[in-house]
Amino acid sequence: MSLALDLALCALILGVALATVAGSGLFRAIVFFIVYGLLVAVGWVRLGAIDVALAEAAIGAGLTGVLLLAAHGRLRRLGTARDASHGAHLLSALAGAALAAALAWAWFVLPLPERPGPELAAAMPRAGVENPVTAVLLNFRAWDTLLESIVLLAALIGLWMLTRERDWSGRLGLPQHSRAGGVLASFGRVLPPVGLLIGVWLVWAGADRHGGAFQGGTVLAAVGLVAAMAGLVRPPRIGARLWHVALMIGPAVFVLAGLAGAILAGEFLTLPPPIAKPAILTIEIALTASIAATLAFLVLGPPEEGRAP
Amino acid sequence: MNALVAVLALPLLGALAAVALPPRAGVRAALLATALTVAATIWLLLAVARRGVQGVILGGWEPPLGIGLAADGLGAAFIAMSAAVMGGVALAARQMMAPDVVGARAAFGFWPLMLLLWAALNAVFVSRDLFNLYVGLELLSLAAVALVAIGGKEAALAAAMRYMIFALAGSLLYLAGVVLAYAAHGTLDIGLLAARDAAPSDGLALALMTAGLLAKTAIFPFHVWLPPAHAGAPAPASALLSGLVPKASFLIILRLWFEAMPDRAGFAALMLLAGLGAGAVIWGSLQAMAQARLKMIVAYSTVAQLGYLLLVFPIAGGDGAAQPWAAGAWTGAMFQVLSHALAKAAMFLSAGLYLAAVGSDRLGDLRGLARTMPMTAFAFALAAVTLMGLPPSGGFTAKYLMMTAAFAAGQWYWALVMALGGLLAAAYLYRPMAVLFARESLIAPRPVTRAAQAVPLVLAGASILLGVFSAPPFEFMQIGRPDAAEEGL
Amino acid sequence: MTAALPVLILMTSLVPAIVTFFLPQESHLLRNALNLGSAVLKLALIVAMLVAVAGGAIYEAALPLAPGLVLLLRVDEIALLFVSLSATLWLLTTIYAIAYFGDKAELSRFFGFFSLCVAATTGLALSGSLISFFLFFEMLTLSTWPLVAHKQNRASLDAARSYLLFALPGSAALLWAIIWLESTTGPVLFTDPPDLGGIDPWSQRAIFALFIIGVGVKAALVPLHGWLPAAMAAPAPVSALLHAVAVVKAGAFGVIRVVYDVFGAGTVVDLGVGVPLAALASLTILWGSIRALQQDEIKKRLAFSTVSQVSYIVLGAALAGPYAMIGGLVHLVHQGLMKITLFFCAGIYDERAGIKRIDGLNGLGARMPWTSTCFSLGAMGMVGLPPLAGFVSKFYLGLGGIEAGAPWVLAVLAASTLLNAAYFLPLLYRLWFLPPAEDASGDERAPALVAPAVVTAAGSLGVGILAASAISPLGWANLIVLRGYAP
Amino acid sequence: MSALLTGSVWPFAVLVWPLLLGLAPVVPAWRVQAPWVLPLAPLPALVFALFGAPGATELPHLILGVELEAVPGGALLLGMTAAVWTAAGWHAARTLERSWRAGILVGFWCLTLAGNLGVFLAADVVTFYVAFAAVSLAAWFLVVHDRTESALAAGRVYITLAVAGETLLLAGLLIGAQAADSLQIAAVRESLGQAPLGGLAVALLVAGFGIKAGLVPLHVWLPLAHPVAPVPGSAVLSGAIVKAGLIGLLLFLPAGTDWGAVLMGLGLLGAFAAALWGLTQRNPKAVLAYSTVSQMGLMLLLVGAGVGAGQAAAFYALHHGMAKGALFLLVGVAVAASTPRERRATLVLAGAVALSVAGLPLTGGALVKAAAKDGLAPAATFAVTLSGATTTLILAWFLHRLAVERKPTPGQNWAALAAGAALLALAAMLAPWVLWSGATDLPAGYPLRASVMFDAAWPVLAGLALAALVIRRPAPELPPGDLLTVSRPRARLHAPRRPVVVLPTALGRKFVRLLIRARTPEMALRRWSAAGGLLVAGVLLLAILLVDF
Amino acid sequence: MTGLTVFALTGAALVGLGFYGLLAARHLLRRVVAFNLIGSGLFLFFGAAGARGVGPDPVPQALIITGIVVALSATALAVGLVVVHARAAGHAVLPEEPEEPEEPKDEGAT
Repeated sequence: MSLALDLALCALILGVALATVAGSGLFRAIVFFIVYGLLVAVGWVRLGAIDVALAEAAIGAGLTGVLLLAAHGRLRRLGTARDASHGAHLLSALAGAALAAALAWAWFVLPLPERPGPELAAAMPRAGVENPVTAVLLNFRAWDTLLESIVLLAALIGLWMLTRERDWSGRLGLPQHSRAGGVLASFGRVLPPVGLLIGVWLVWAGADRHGGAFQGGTVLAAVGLVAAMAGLVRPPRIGARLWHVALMIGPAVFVLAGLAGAILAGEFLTLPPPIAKPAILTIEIALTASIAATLAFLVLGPPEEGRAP
Repeated sequence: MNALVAVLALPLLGALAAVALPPRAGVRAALLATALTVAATIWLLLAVARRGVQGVILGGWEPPLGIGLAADGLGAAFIAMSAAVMGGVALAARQMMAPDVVGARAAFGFWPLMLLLWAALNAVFVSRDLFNLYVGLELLSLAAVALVAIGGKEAALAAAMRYMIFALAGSLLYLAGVVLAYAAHGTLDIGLLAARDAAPSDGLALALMTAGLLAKTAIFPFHVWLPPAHAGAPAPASALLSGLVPKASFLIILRLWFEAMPDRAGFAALMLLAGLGAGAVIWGSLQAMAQARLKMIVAYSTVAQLGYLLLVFPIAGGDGAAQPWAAGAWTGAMFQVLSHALAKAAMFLSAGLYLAAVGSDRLGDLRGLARTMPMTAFAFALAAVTLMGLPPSGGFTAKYLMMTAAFAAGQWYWALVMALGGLLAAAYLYRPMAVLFARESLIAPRPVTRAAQAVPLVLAGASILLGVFSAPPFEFMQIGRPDAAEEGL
Repeated sequence: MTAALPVLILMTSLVPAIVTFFLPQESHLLRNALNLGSAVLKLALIVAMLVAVAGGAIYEAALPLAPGLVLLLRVDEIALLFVSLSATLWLLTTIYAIAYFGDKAELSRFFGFFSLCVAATTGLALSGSLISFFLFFEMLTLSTWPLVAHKQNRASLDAARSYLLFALPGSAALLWAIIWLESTTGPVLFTDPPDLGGIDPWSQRAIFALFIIGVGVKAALVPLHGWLPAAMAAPAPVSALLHAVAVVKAGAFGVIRVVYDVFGAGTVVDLGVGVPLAALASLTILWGSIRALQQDEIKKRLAFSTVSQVSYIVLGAALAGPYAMIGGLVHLVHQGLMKITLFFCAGIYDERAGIKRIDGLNGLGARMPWTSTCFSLGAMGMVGLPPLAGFVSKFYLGLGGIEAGAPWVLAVLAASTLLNAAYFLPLLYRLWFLPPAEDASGDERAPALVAPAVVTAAGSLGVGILAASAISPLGWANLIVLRGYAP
Repeated sequence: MSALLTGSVWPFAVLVWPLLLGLAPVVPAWRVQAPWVLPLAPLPALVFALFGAPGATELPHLILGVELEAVPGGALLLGMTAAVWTAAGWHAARTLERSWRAGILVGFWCLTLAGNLGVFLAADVVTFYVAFAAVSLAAWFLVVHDRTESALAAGRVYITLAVAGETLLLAGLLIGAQAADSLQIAAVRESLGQAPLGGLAVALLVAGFGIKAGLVPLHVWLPLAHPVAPVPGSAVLSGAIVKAGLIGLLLFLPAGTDWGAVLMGLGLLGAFAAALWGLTQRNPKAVLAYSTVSQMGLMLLLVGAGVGAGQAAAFYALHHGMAKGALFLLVGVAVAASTPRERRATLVLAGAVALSVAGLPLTGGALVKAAAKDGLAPAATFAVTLSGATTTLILAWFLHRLAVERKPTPGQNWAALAAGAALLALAAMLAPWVLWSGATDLPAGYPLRASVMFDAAWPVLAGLALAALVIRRPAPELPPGDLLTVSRPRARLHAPRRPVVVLPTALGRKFVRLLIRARTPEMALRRWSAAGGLLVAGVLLLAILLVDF
Repeated sequence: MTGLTVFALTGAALVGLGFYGLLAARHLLRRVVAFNLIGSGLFLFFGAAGARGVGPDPVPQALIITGIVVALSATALAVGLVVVHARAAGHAVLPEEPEEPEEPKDEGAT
């Protein structure tokens, strides 16, 4: 039964993916991609990876989809949305098929390795959190996560570097034309408090059950975006210092905590077991704030106030 | 507290400060972070030289659960290379990337991106964890792409876009290999991987990772993104991109083939890699000859110079690792990395100064500039000496060591490629030199301060000194080397 | 002291080179004082060393680079021969150059590279290992380029390009040879000829050929000589330096090192590569002379003459016998003295009378007697008229040729003498016998230009007349051969 | 460190003295009056030749180690040379135009002189060669001194042959020195007989010395150069300098060489042919030049005849040098003669010397000829005897031309010039008498024997008869230089000019085109679909190579 | 065939599909989409591999979450680049891959 379900799900996933890749029309491809993301999230649930499912749904499908849609919108505004014809199909297909076949072959020859299971079991009590995924993310492999948060920041700075010189002092994203009192506006008035709650809960819960800074941050970012679209808040300018602090506070706290660990406990990024939990929480909160701001700004895009000449 | 941590954390904190602080203070913070990181690098070098490999078990969690970092002689040397280039670039960028020169946007973005790039480089240079390397590489790639896009012109944007595609594809291939490696071995640590029994999928994993990294290293024929990207970026950024960035992915290839999976390295595959390297040397040089812009010439020269690095594989890799000549070949390649970084940074900064002086880097517009900017011309010439592999430069030491080893290994044809490469380098670098030395100048150059001219000169001089005093770095890079043969040839 | 002195000698050129680069163009006095002072100091140090080495002292200084790469300065007799030549001529050329350039532009650059060039030559002379030799060989290549290009006009830049076009592939060949050799034998020290047993004879021949190509470019062996005449676009002091002190000499010196210290004369004979090299040298001698005949410009003619003359040294080395060796070694010095005289004079004719072409020389002997006398002495020495310097070399080369069982060398020498006479005597004829042109002008009221020429001319006479004395170049060459160069 | 000089200092002083005097013109104040040193320059040599003690001198530090020693034949020639140069120097000092050119001439005169003396004193090969080169090449300046068109042309021929001669000599000497492993002339001569390349060396030496000595057919420079040189220059050229070639052959020709026969044959040819060809000349100096070629032919014949004849050749040369020097000087004296009496006196003096050269009994010439004939083969003896006729003929023709050609240049002190020439002439007449016993083994009264006198007398009478005929019906006039006029080499030194090719530009352009074409695949590679495909292909290729299936 | 194999093979197929898209598409936004497909395919494969054996391994999950965030960062920058490049160039394809074949435009050559 479950195999059949899995087969069906995977068939669906593949079908939608095929539609995304090979289907005509850029907009349709993007929509298919969002659907695809949600299906994959379901797949993650089937694989028992709830944290990943949350991340995939929020980030892989949600935020990525929004990014793509927004880009499509801007391209259309520029008059360059026309989808280019496909290139060398046969060779590309051959290349893709060969890669897929290679990976498939690898699956069947993969040995079942010795895993860090025992080490994990031994370490969990000192990790400060109950959720092993969070423990890995924020403690055992905190360095990855720290770098990852920096990657986000780097992407944002990179995105800002794409601003036209004359737009530099403008507000982030496209100029807003939402009508006060419209559906979006009222939706936008309701959603933020709810979203805020969900987001905070995700961060809090991430320590013991599923969720975490990234998932929570994504929700908070979504809240901010909706509020901005509803005209409730105006996107900030690039030069707004406070927001800059918000962008860097998470990684900064993370690094400083790591350094404190190095001084106190001897190794960089060490969280001594007694204070591990509060430390992780502090880091998570700061990180969530930064992630939320960063993600929101990523979606908003660089300022585009001025009209193209 | 550990010097290794300092070289990782300081640039990160500097970048964050540069983001958070107002523009002027941000630049000051960035410069302070640069200075501190340089100091930390020296600290690290001393520590490695005195006490051997410097390791950090992050968070106290041993691999396979946690991530281990280790600065062996090689990693520390690469970190030192970054510090030298970054230091020089930071000094040059104070003027070149000032708001009144490049605008507020680029002036804001450059500093955090530079420091992030630095942090990413250092992270990659010391990481012993394949996935952590992936994250580091991504940080590196995004910062690098952003630095290309800072240029803002259409060509620069197209170049950045192209770079992005190659970088993403490379990352995915690398990631695929990492996935296979973990799936087969349950660990990501390089040292542990080497200790585990081989799995059938290892070959594919290594192939995926290597191919991805080759694309990121801009090895022929995957080099096409590099010249327009490096030529399109502002000069200080080009210096970083050309001098340092490809070295990170190359180092990972090296770690994979020499440390993580040395048993996988069959001779045919090693020869294939070297073949690509030879192709890069020749093709890159020929393309460099056909360019009309200084920065394009210098950028194609990077393509050619990176090719030398791959020649080390069949000489010192696989079964060759145990041979007496391996240390020489391997260290020779590392010398090539280091001296190329210094020389290439000097060249791009020189090009930047010329660009600032006459507003163009077309060869025809550079006529006679050796007269008005002799220090810069001299720096360019010194850097050219290194790239040509002429003594007593670091480039020469590199070539000498590698060629000797190639002969000893009976692979004289790679030595031929190296010799030919030196001549081709002379051929493509001659044109800019001759133009600079011409008597007449067409465009009256804007004045450039001596202090600005001194930076590339110091970098180029360092690339020469690397050859003159090559014994200490040679010894240094043997620290922690697997199969380190005590004596070279 | 034994380690410091060679380094010190090297530094006497290297330090002024670097300092000069940073001197402003206007500080003539400081620059001249620096250059002259260091040249004098260097000469003094070398004289001190000469005395000590004649007494059997050995100076050695090593700087280990990477494994296999040892920068070794070791002073042996042959090194001293070359280094004293270059130091002496450097001093004279510096005096000449200061007078020649006056207050023209870009002098700091010029003198910087000039000193660098001499530093390279010094290092090359003092090199005790193959790799050090290569190191300085390349340093020489590079520091010469800006000198050739100094005028920065089309012709100079073309000449400089042509120079690199020849020199760099030559360097590649040399490096190739060195590495091929050393990958089997390990680092080659000149004191200790490598054991070539591990290399098969054909590879040895190939290595030898690569060596000869490598150093042959600098020595302007036909067909690798094309750059030298083109390099005449450079200012006269540079030509003097190129032809007499540094570049071609470095090539010829390299041939000597390769034949005697890398392979050993015996091996060269056994491999059967000596005779082909001698034949190549002979071809060069003749071809250079024939081409010289066809030139109408004084400096071009002198340049081709150098092509021809330097191969005497190569010939001496190639014949691999004691007499030939003496001839080759002594010609290293003699050719330098004579050729630098000629170039000094050619420069004076150009600078003081605006004369570049041969037909402008008519009757100049009366107006510029000192210059013309020096020129004549140099030219006659080149022809090999006794007792001038060229004769002594030729005499020993001839003896060496017969001794080595190659009497055809005599024919080459004879033909070369005739050709030399054919291209030099018409110049003297014009200088002294033909009436001056109507609008002739020019004088030699420039003692700093003329004095170096007089000194070198006297030198080329003196080394011939006093050849048999122990302190002469010939005496020194004899000493070299006696102390172990004889196969 | 060995001594700077061992043995007598005299031979060295003999050589250095003229060199020092030759530097006089360097001092501007002395330049104009510098010719006055000329008669002084050979004096030490003269003294040394007359009174010098035999013995070797060594200067080990000079050149390649200088050894000086006057060999017996050399001593005769040394004295003769010194005498000729003294007389010519005297003449030159009185006649040379005072100009900067005179300064140059003085310098090279002295250099030539030193070389000329050196060839007779040298005991080692190198010193000999140095001296020979000096005398050969410095004499160039004597030839071209007047800077006239014909002087320059003659100078060109002269220097060409001189340099060629030097070259040949060097090659020959090198072979000898190498074979002997010594620089001693005696040793070299010894070894030339046995050395593997000895035959070649001798050939080279014969050619090299032959050029100087006027050996037919290498004599062509001689009749060109002598007429154009200033009178004292011609005197030393003909009287002394050509003897350098002679001494060379005497010193180096090994015993029993086959080249002796060749020398005899060519000498004989020269002796007669040159004398007859001289009749086609009008310039008295040209006539004398041909006479020199003829006389040198006789001497070469003696050299070629070998044993014992060497000394005879030197003896002969002693007389001929001084006599011929005197004759040339008398040409100058004749020009200076301003009254008929002076002219007559000049002609008488010239006639006397000419008869001596022709070998009229009781003259010095008769003595040396008699000595020469001793020991010669009968045919050769007859040839020598017969040559007296041709010599008489050509010298009579010379006297005729001297009498006919009148280009008096007043202002010269005829008496002073004539005295110099006369002294030299007197020396030529008397020296053979004085030296007879030392130079030959023949008894003291031998020249006075009737048969000897007859043999000497009849050719002179026959020659005079012939001369009477010739003067009445002169031979057609031909330019000097005989063989050269037949085939004058076209010396085109300047081939078509070609620029030095810096870079084969056509090739370069082709290469650039190729480079530009290479950009097309680069652009194709830049397409992601191509590069990405290659990347996947790379993965697969690497995987195939790396995976163990 | 277990469920894990299904997911792993699906992941492999997604990688293949994604690469096909990445190579075949000229429109830059499509390439970005294809890139995301490859990424999630790889993660699926990884997740399946990590779920083998006794109990799910949390390490791959953590890595995948990191990977997803990194992919998002890259996507954000790439999308931004696509837009500004299109704004500057007037089309959303790279200059060397025009829809109509034309002479390649190059910025280096004379």
